[in-house]
Amino acid sequence: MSLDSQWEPKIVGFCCNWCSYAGADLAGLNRLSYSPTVRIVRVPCSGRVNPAFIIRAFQRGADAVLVSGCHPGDCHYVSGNYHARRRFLVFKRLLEYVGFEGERLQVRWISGSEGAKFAQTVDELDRKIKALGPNKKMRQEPPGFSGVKDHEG
Amino acid sequence: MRETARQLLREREVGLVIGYAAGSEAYWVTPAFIKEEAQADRLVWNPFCVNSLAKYLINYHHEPYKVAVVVKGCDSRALVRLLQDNQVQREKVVVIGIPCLGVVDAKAAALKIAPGTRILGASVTDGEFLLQTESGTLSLPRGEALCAKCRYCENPTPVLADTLLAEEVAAEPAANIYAEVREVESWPREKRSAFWDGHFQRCLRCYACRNICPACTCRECVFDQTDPCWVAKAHNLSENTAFHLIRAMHVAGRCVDCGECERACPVNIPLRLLNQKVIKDIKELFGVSTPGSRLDEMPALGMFATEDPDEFN
Amino acid sequence: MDNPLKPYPATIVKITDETPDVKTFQIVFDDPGVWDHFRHKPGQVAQISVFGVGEATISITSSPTRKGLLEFSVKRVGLLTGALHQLEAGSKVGIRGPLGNHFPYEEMKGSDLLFIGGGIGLAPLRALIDFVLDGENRSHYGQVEIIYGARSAADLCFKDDLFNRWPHMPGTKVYLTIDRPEEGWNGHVGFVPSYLEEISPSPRNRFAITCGPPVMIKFVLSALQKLGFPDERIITTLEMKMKCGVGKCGRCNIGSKFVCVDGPVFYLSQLKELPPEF
Amino acid sequence: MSVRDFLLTREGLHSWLSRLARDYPLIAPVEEEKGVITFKQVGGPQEIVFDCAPSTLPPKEWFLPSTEELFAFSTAGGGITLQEPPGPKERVLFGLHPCDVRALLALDPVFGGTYPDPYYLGRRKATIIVALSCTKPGPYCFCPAVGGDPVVAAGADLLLTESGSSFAVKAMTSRGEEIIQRYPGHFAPDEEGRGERARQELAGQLAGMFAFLPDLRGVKEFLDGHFELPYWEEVASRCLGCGICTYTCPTCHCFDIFDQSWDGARGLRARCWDSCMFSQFTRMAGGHNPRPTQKERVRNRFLHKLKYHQDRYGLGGCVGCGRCVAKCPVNIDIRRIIGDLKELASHG
Repeated sequence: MSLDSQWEPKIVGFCCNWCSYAGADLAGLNRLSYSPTVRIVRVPCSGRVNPAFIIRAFQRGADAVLVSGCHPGDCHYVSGNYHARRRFLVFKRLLEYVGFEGERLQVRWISGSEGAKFAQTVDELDRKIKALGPNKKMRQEPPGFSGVKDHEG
Repeated sequence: MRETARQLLREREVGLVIGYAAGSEAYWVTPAFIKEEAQADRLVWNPFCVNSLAKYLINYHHEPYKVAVVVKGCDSRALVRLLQDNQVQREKVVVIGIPCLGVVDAKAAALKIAPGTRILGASVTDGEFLLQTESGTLSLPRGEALCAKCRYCENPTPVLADTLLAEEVAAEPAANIYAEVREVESWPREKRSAFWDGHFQRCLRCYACRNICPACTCRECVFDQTDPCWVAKAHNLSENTAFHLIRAMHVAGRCVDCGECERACPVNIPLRLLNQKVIKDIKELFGVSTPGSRLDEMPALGMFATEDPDEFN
Repeated sequence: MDNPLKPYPATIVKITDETPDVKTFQIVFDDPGVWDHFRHKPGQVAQISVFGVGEATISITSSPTRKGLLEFSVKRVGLLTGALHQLEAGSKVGIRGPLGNHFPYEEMKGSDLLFIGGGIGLAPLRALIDFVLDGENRSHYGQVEIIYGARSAADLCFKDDLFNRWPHMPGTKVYLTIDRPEEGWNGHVGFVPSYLEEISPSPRNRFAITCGPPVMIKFVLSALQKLGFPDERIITTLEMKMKCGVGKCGRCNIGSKFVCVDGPVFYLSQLKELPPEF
Repeated sequence: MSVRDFLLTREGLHSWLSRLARDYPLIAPVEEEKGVITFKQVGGPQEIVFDCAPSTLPPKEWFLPSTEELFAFSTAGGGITLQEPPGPKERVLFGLHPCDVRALLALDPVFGGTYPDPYYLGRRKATIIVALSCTKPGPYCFCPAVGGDPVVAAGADLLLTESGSSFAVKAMTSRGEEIIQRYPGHFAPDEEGRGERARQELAGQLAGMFAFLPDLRGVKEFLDGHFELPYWEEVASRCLGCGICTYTCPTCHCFDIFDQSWDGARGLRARCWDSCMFSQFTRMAGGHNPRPTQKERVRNRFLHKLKYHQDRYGLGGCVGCGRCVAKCPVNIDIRRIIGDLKELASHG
């Protein structure tokens, strides 16, 4: 399908303000090029990332979600990322259990000095998602005229 | 049980006893809220007492009096969770524990017991549930009639009780509790996806699973909020899936595996299979027990250990 | 209305700040032909749509004698009213209606009228006040008295009407009160029901029409009964959560009655027949 | 006078249903999941569950979908454009039991009346209803107690009644007659009144088969005079406040209206089922709630079934299908409620 050939992945990156967002910044400052398919949402902490955010991203057309925070032990709020670690170990398994490709949710610890790691993580994810193709699970179409259909199909 | 309830009410130790009363069919019971000694005769205990009554305690936390509640082993885990969350104050509840040999799945029983039948008495043996009815004794083979959640029981005896109404029942040696979860895990991704899609698309969003759940105690539920609106009111596969995933994560580490959500579901969505997946994973990952088994073990996702497994480097 | 759930496209032409949390929206239909079907009567309500957010039931505060426009005074309390407050003149909205019953203005002819309002509750009364004061209608009605109160002077709605217009109309009196004393306020201080008892209007040949917060309505109704007003001459208009506005969605029932189609205007004699679920 | 009674063999029924499924969207009860029977579009008779008594969910979904688009909107170009979805195609709904047909008759005045609802009425008009007499009542059925009859389906276009190895077919409307004429060769005229005899015989057999028929006499009159009853507190103390009873009820019609839009510029307005059992149902934006506790909500539901609907439309609000009885997780059983109210009434 012609649409498919034009398809570019959409990746939503939830980056913690204190480490990973700074890491992304550093990647930019160092003129490291990384895939433009990632859209970054700055969050105060990886611990702030509610599974509902990730679900909403998939519903609205994300092909992958990257959650990125400070390395364990380095959390600006002491333990936010430790909580996030437990939460996402469970949530990722749950997503796979109901039929998501596990690769579509990536969690990575990236510090403010790891610009290269940020660029590399995004590129790697972009490659994986290009191989997987668009996400269809839970995806919604924008409600509007195109959405009008007879209930009985 | 009736005598215990009478005594508690007579001596004014409690203002209310929450137990079971006979239901409108032989295989159903209905929660009973007994405030007067004379009403205690309405209480019953039989193999159809499947409902978990612990959550009703929340409705009475403003009352000046103590409340007594009848709990089975699985229900006692729910009570522990409510105590841990300070939803219920320990000094305001009297726990009437009933060691339990397993309860009957009403859906299975309904196929065997004619409507309108009255149960006069019941007993449980290793192999069957024996029911005395007006027209003789009826046997329900354990293999067919036992509730799915009782096929392996971690706590036949309540983990917490002020009075036990029977001899303690020893837990069976650990079996492969999560065999069904492992079965689903072993399927190819497409099959898992189709399986859950098939179930979730059927969801009516009646919220019975949430309302009956002892882990769901929020004053304002995220699913009732309109701003922000994390799950739209529309009933469709995407929103229904969002509902079930968010719910599974909200009760992760707090779900006590009482199976009430699955029992309440009017369209037979295997919700226990979803929640058990999370329980199995948190047990394996963080070495915790089934939530509610121990009063001193707080919910797994509310705490952490620096040495937790890490897959995110 | 071939589809009672489909709104008419309309445009906000003017927005007036009444109080810190009440704005009045002047709205006209995009298709002037709609006025041929949309003939409202004082006391009726309409559903205002903010597309993408939803709908809310709002009483029409302009009198049908003011042709070619509709006015709605809206207090910011929730999602939809919040969104409405964000809009500017020129914004597009939808209007569905007119819905519900109306004040019995025919039956009131020849009588004195006593209006008792609190806060945003003056909005539905205003449609009837202007209706009886406008043009030749005025000759059909006797004395018009308006008792109105709000939490503070700033919370009084329709200040222009209250201070500059209505008091100067023939046979019209306006009594204002605020809940607590404040600097610069020389008028009456106290709650509406007690002010009503102070003024003590005669029930003779007079209709009392009241609207306000539920607790105010409750005390006003009992004050009116104490003053000797018969139940058939005490009229109130009720607010309930509504969605469809046409008697189908099932949430605004009080007993067997739906506020959206059988109300919102009720005589006290009717309210007394209904269960106390409002 | 045209013949209105026909006979159809079992094979004839199957071949007719196959033809119907080719010519129309054919909607019939299917076992969607073990133990869950719902009305779905089918490809042929092999998918249909013929002896469900009654289905897990009522067929109301086909008239009042659980989520339904009312219109799409777009604010592109400065104005507002509203576009309504196309009306449904003509379709055949097969296998409704008489209680379900009666439930539609109870819904009709709600969606008709002064403000006719084009969505519901459009679906109603587009639907040919082929009802099926009950051959045995379900365990919680009590339609005779609320004025129903398991072999009478006024409101259907055709009524089929199983009789031995064949089916008696009664055309109840001209639309029913037309559909019979459209499939010549399937239906044999029933000139000897065999169908009528079959229905009477079945009615006689069924009469004694209902396990529990509550006695409604005097209950409405009692409720007319007694709004405030401590009894409702007892019922409410058990109630979970979920929507099972209302969502499985064939006559519950409450809905919510909401908008869906990602950018505010284009989107949908839709409605979806809502339930008077939910605490948010009547809660207003300012926080006031006229039915603040489960007691008021439970009372509202039962009064709606036993009084309000009758007051407003002159029709019973409960058709005795027993679905809420079957599914309530805490065994709040309307048959018992009626019995309890009856007893309260007799004690003054």
